[in-house]
Amino acid sequence: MDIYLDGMKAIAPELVLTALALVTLVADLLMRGRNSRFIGYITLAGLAVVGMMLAMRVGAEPQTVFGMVEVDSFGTFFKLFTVASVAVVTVFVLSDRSERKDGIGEYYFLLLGAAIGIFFMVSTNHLLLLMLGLELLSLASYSLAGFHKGERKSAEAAMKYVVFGGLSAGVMLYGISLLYGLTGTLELDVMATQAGNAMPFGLVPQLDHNVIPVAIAMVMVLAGFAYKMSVVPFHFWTPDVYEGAPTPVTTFLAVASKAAGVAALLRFLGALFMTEGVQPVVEWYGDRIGMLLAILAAVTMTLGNLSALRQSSLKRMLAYSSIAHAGYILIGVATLEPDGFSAAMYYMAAYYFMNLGAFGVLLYFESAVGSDRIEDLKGFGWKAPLISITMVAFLVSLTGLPPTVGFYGKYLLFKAGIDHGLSWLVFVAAINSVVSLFYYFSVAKALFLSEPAQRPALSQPLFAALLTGLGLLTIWFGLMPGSIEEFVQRCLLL
Amino acid sequence: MENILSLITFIPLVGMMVIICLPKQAIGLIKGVSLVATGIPLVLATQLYFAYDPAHGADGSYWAEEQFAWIKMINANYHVGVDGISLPLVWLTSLLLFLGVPASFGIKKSQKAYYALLLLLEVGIFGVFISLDYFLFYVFWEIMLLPMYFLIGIWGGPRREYAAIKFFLYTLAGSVLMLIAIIALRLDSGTFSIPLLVEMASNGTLTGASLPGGGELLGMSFSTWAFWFLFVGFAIKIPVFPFHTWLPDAHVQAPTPISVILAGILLKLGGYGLMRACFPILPGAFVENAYFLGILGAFSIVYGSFVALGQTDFKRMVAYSSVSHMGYVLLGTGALTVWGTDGAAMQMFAHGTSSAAMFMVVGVIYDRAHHRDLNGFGGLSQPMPVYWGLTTFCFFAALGLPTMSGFIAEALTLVGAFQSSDTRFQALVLFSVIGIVITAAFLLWAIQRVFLGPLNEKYKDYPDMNFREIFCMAPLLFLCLLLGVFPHLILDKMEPSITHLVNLLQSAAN
Amino acid sequence: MEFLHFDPATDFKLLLAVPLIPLTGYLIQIFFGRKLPRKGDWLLTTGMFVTMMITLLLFAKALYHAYTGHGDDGHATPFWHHSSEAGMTWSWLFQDSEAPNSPLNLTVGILYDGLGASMLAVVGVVSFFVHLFSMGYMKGDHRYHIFFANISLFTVAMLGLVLSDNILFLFVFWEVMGLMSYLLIGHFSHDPKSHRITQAAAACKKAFLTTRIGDCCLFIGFMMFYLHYQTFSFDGLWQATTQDVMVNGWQSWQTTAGLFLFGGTVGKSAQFPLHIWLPDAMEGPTPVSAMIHAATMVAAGVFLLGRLYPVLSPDVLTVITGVGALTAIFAATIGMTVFDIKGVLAYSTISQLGFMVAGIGTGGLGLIAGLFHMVTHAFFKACLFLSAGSVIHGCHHEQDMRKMGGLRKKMPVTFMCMLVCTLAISGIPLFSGFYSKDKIVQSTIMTNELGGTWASSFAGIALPLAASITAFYMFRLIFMTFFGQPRDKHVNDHAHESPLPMTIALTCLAILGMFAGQFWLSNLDIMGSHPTWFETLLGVSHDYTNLSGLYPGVELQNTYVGLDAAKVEAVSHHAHSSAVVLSLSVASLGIILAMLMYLFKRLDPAKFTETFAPIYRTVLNKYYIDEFANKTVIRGSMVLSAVLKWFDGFIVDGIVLSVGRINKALGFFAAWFDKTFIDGLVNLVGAVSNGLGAALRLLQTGRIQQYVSFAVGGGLLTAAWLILS
Amino acid sequence: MVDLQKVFYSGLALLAIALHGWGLASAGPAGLAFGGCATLVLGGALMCLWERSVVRSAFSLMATFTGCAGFFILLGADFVGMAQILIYVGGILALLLFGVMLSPPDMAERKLARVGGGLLVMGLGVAWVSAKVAASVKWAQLPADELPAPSTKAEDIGIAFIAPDQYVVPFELAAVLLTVALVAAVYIARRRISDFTAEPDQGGR
Amino acid sequence: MALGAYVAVSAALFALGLVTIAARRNILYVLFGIEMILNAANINFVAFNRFNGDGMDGRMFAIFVIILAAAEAAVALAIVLNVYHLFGSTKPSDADLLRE
Repeated sequence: MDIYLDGMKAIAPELVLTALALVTLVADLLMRGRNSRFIGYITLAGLAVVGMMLAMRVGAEPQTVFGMVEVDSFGTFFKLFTVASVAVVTVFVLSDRSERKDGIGEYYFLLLGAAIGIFFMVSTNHLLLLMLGLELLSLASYSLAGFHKGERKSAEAAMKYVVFGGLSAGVMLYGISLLYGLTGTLELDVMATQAGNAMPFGLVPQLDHNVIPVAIAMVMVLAGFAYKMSVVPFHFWTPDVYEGAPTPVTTFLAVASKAAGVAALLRFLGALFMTEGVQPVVEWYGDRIGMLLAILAAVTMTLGNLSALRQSSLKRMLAYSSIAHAGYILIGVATLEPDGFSAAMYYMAAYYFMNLGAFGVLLYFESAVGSDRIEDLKGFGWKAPLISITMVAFLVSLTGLPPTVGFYGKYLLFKAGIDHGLSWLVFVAAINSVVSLFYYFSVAKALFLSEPAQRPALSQPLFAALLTGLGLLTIWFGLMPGSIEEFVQRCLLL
Repeated sequence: MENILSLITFIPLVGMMVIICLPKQAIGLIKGVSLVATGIPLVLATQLYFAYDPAHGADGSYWAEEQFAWIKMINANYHVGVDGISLPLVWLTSLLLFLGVPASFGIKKSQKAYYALLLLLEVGIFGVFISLDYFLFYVFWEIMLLPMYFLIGIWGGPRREYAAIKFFLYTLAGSVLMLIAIIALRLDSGTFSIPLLVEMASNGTLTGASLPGGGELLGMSFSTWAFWFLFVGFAIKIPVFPFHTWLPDAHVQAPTPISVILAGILLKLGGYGLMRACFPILPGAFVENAYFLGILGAFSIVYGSFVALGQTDFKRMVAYSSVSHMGYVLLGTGALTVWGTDGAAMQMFAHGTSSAAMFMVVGVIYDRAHHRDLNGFGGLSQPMPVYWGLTTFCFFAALGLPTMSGFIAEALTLVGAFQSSDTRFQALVLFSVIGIVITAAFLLWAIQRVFLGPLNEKYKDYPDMNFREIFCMAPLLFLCLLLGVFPHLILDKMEPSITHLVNLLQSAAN
Repeated sequence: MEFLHFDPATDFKLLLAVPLIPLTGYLIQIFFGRKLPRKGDWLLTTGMFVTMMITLLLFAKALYHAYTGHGDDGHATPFWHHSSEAGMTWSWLFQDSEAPNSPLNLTVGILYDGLGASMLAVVGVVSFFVHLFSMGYMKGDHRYHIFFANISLFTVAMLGLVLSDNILFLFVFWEVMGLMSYLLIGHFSHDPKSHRITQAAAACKKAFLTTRIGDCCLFIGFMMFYLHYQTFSFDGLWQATTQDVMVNGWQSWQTTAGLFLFGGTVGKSAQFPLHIWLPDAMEGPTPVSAMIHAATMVAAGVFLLGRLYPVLSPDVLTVITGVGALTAIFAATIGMTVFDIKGVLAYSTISQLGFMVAGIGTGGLGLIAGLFHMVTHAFFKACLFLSAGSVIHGCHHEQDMRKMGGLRKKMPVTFMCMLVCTLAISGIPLFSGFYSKDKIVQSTIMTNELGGTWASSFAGIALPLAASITAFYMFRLIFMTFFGQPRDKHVNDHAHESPLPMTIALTCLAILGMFAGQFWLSNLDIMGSHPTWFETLLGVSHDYTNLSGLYPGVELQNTYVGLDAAKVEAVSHHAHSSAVVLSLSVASLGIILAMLMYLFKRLDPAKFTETFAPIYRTVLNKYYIDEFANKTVIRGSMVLSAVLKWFDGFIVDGIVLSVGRINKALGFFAAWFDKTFIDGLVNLVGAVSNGLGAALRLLQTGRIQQYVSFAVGGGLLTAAWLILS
Repeated sequence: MVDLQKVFYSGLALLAIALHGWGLASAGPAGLAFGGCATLVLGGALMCLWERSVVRSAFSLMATFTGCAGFFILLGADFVGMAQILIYVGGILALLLFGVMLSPPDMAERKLARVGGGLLVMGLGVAWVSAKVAASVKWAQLPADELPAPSTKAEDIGIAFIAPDQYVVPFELAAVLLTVALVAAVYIARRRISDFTAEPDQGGR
Repeated sequence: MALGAYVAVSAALFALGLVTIAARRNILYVLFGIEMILNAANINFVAFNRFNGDGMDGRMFAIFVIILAAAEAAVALAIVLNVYHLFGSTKPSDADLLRE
């Protein structure tokens, strides 16, 4: 039985999270929706516990439990940020005045369920567990997107999400089955290194003889990740779903869910192409995949930025911007080198801060102004200066200007790109950041460059403090990025 | 004063914090804090200026250096210092920002935010001038944009939103290219330190060899594309034809004090950047393209002056005159002679004073008439004799009249360019001379249209300049004259550093 | 006479004081002038008097040296002093540069020689009298103190120019003078009561711009010399050039550079075709005209030629002669047709400047004569202008000669002074102008005999003709103004003699105009066959091949090269007699003609104008040069600027506007082309990205099944790329 | 006008014959079973695609599922086959039918051009890729003589579910997943008056 | 029967699933199509598992996929019902509030 106990100790955060999810559900049932905020506080407390458990695990020796769960710092990195973002989303839910009171237990339960999915998804080399985690995340996300079930937009968003997600999952599953058929295993590290015997097992012999089937399978699997990250051409759902979903859910989708996709992709590619002792042919194939990702990155960021240019809804604009950011992140991924990966992870961390912040401000505007149209924000900066200035900080960071964390992230990505022969992609990304300035600053323009608005600001101290905190962190980590980067470096030991 | 440069740079930041904490209504206090927060750097910078021993620059070393590790992971340091090239500009910055505060007293809209942003802007500008670490340089370079965007965008003229975003987009477009080049340089050399990079460049070890594929991009060799990326980044700021079109809009729409700072300092950042962080780091590519830069410079001189001649908007005219004047910077440095480069550096300072004063001139009349149509004035010398006198002084300073600093700068530049070992520069000088004449033409024509001739009855009762306006303008004009008569006050400080720079570049040419 | 020895230690300090006194005066005046009693005119005039006395003292020293000074070997040592003798030089650009003497640096000092001494004295004297005259003439002007300040600063610039020992510093003062002329010509442009308010405003701009074209040429010229010889100082340039020429002969770049240098003179000294500013400059107050446009500033161009003579190649000298002669004759013809009293004087100034320039162009004797004419002309032309000012003042600012007449009785002093100076300018013996102008004519004859060029041949005809015309129109002026019956009763009734300061100034200048040429009373050398004081001062008596008094230690390579000194002297004697005869006859011819036409009315000028109507009209319109310049240069610049403005706004700034247009034409995106995106990179980004954005919008249809199809299609493409690559 | 319905079903019959023939030809009588299952799978799918009525489509899908189960059993995975029948045919299909009942019949919804075009494109694509792939592909497979006999014991699967180094985590995770799905489905499908009256539809958030 | 035959059928089923999703105008057909794709994957898993002699990975995967399909069908159907209630239609093209 020790083996179970050790394993459970290793996956204690996941277990606590599961328990927490159930607690919220039961608590809601018991309270019959009377004191919905209380459940939020329970959630926050539980998340704090999970976060602390995770934090203590940073830097610990990596281990594999239950045959397929990799408990390592890489996973811990993403889990920590997932916990943090779920906590922030919880605060959003608590502050969202439009949030209905009943069903709040389900709300938190689904959020936490999605987090559980992410937890397993980011910490496994086994395609089955990866798939299950991804599906758990997806299912929870579908229902969260449609959580405002009385609203047409919300319902439509959920429908689109489920259709697109179901298809992507199916395709990915089919790709996995092909990979399984080609290599004879579901474990990525085995797949990458197993070779030598006369039988066509593992990736190496297949790459020697059967490049085309491998390519088909590879593209199908990558499509699954691309859909989660909303990379072109699997991004179509993103703007519609982001717009239709409740804003806290959008935040979750844009931040945690996308990060999970990135994490899974990094692990997938890392295990396949970057583990010790891979054969040259695998490395060669990794370069091809890298090139593919680079092209997708270029297309993604360009498309995201250009589409964002013409949005009148702040929420939809942020949706497109998150597509563009997926493109930026892919620069680091496409290098298929540790420093590229660490750059991508750093950017992911930066992305947490600035997007959580930006969506939070969006939520604030929605409740204060009653609309997410940019032109309705005109002059609002003079009414709510603190929040608006914070928003400018997020926008600056999203554009990638110093002294913010977004700049440093972009710097690392560019550096990795240039260092590994992707200068052209970096050039494209640079031009794209210029384009992005235009639409990001259309928000700043609306906020400050117009005459003061008539609407009074809302006062939400907790929320404002949270956002300001995020804003300060955005700037602080831009000035002193060393700590996060060190953290990233420590966590990258796959 | 161990940390004098840091003090100069960050005292305005402290001022900004204080202002943010003050209540919105305490306008007097806010103005006072702004004056103090800009005044202290001015005093410190003056002290630094006189304490500076120019011989220091002869071997390319820096004065008042401070250095400590900042981001260890990427080996970016907080490394600051000044030499003969940057010190005068630091001082000019502190002066113009200090004068910018009283010049802003006329602004009545959201004053708290205004002064806070003004101080933040000062931090950014100082930072760029003193940074010796490329990463730090870039960070400050970008920090500057943000307050500028809001200062133009909030307090500007009718088309301010357009002008602000245009300014921002142009500069950002340049600076992202710069960023790529900086990263490539860092990857190739392993350091962000500008002095180290310069040293490596002069040893010929900065060739992009350690980059994948030898650092080629779009079919260009590493040093070529890195040079052009950096150059475009700086040239947009200067601004050089054809990257100049943001400038008239930004100038025209910005409020007077911001135009003053924009013309007086921000344009200098481009020229300074080229001298500090582009040419010496990629001397080979610079030498290859020096003649082309000279052409750009000369063309800007003539082109800017002709376009200015055609303007009817007073401020637009002054803005285009900046295009013309800043062309000398490129022409002078491109010539690769000590005099030419001296002239270019001096021109940055001289133009910093004269163009700032010119924008103040425009501001004075705009405050009264609320329009800037050159053809709408006339005979203003009668109600406003002091204004007329100062304007004439200022315009003659701008058109490079001897005994004014502009003359020294232009003469040095042209003689320097004429001496260039590349004899094609002689033709450029001859061409640029057209610009001198046309500059005189549009300035005098402006004087004629605004001040001379029959008095337009509408303007009969305009008050002459008040003390505040004179206070803001007089120091600049005095500087023009002082440096025109005693140019050694500034040339002595600059010359060793510049000789060192030119020697570096020339050794690359051979 | 010990005090007349030149003592470098003290005298250079005195020389330094010469510009500094008026400069101090200027500074006091500009800041406090309005509050001083009498608006500070006395202060500046006194200062100017002191300055004049110093210049005269120093001039006396120079003259004393010239007449008595001999070296140990008995030969005359040239009067040539540089302030470095007294250790007085200043580093200008750099002071603690590592190598203060490196070509990078510019060391400034005072050069004081015969030419400088005479010019300094001229400036000092004329300037003082102009100050004095202005006290009366400008009384009541509402910018009286500013006027005095400006004219004082102008004097500073001119004095500084004369004292400069290097071309760059000369250029500095040269430009400052341009500025001051701008301010002084435009003096009335802000006088609300003046009817010349508009013209003055245009005239000052025109003057500055036109001369600035010349200035730029000058700048290029000395830059070319600097490029080759690494020096700006005059003696450095002389030495370097002559030595270079001795070894390599004249090179084409020297000719080019010389022509550029001459461009400076053309602008400043109003030579064809840049003379157009000078007649317009008469919009300034009359003392200014006297000072700037007669005596000093326009002389600066001639002075420059004197300073730079050794570096001018023979080809340049030919051009100089040609241009000078052309200007002389051409301006003279216009002078015949002008009715504005100041206008006549303005064209006569241009014409006389042409004489000087042409004289210098012929070299040797001509150089001396040209410079000498510059000195004499300064006095009598200043007097003429001031007299004209007195007339205008007396007639209440009436300038049209047709409305004057018979003023002889009303303004006797003015009349006498003006008559003396008219005789001088017409070249009548006993009056200064004769001695200098005669020598210019002599020089042209001499040069032609010694093997002249096309230019000297042209000058040989043009100059006497111009002299004749000069006499004609100057007497026309006298007769129309002072003789005959008053044509306009109103003007005549109110005419009166000018106040005392003005008449004193007039009288003194007239006396100088009489005697400045030759002290003929002392030796009865009425025909000027002996060396004049000026020649003695420059150390040139009869041997014109040796100009070492002017350029010590320099072997001129452009004057009488390879000619025997004795032969030159012989030819000069011969030429002298011809010149005297010629001058006298042409002058009398002109005067007689004027008498016949305007005094005795035997000939009707109207008949001439009718007979030669087309020519007359052309001349009356100043040969349409202004119109030509207006149509070509100015209009051209304006058109170019308009084109470039358009170019800037629509092409450079809107490269993508066109992209936008094309796209619009394609109908690809119509609605989004909104006003915000009008130009520039914003356009580029805006248009292109909007176009793409619009295209992308087509994909985002909101229909999930289409999304799925697109995604599948995209996936297939991706797979295809991966397979095929 | 040809009766399309008849053409389709004739084609289907032809496909059935072809599949059976293929099975018979390549594996003898055992191949017939394969042929039958393949017919069910593909025929059901084609019918599902073809039929105008959602109900008929849903029922034809049952054939596909059953055919799959047959495949599983043929491949020696009895347990999976049974699970397929139980969960898919019994559960999922019932669920789908439940949905079908709720939606109105829309006979005009099928566009022949789209269906035919889609089939054509996909068919050609699959044929092309299969041709390319089939020629060269080597799946990870052991030679027939080395293949172990398939384990048909359900016990093995039960052990695999809870063995510490096998599938215990996915098993538990699947439980969580089902809970989440259940909660989500119940929440969204549950109707309360308040859900539709409390807030008028004002756009998404 | 050889492995290739199973894979061929699975590929065909996969393709039919895609066509079903794209070609039919009813949301339920999308769900049908997804189920077909999942079944195609399952056929692959079991078939490969049978022929590579490598334990029971494939079969286990197939079981989990069946569970997954059930869960997904439940959630999807709930969402479809919701859409039907709000839009009165099961055609995805009728729900296009969110676009561009």
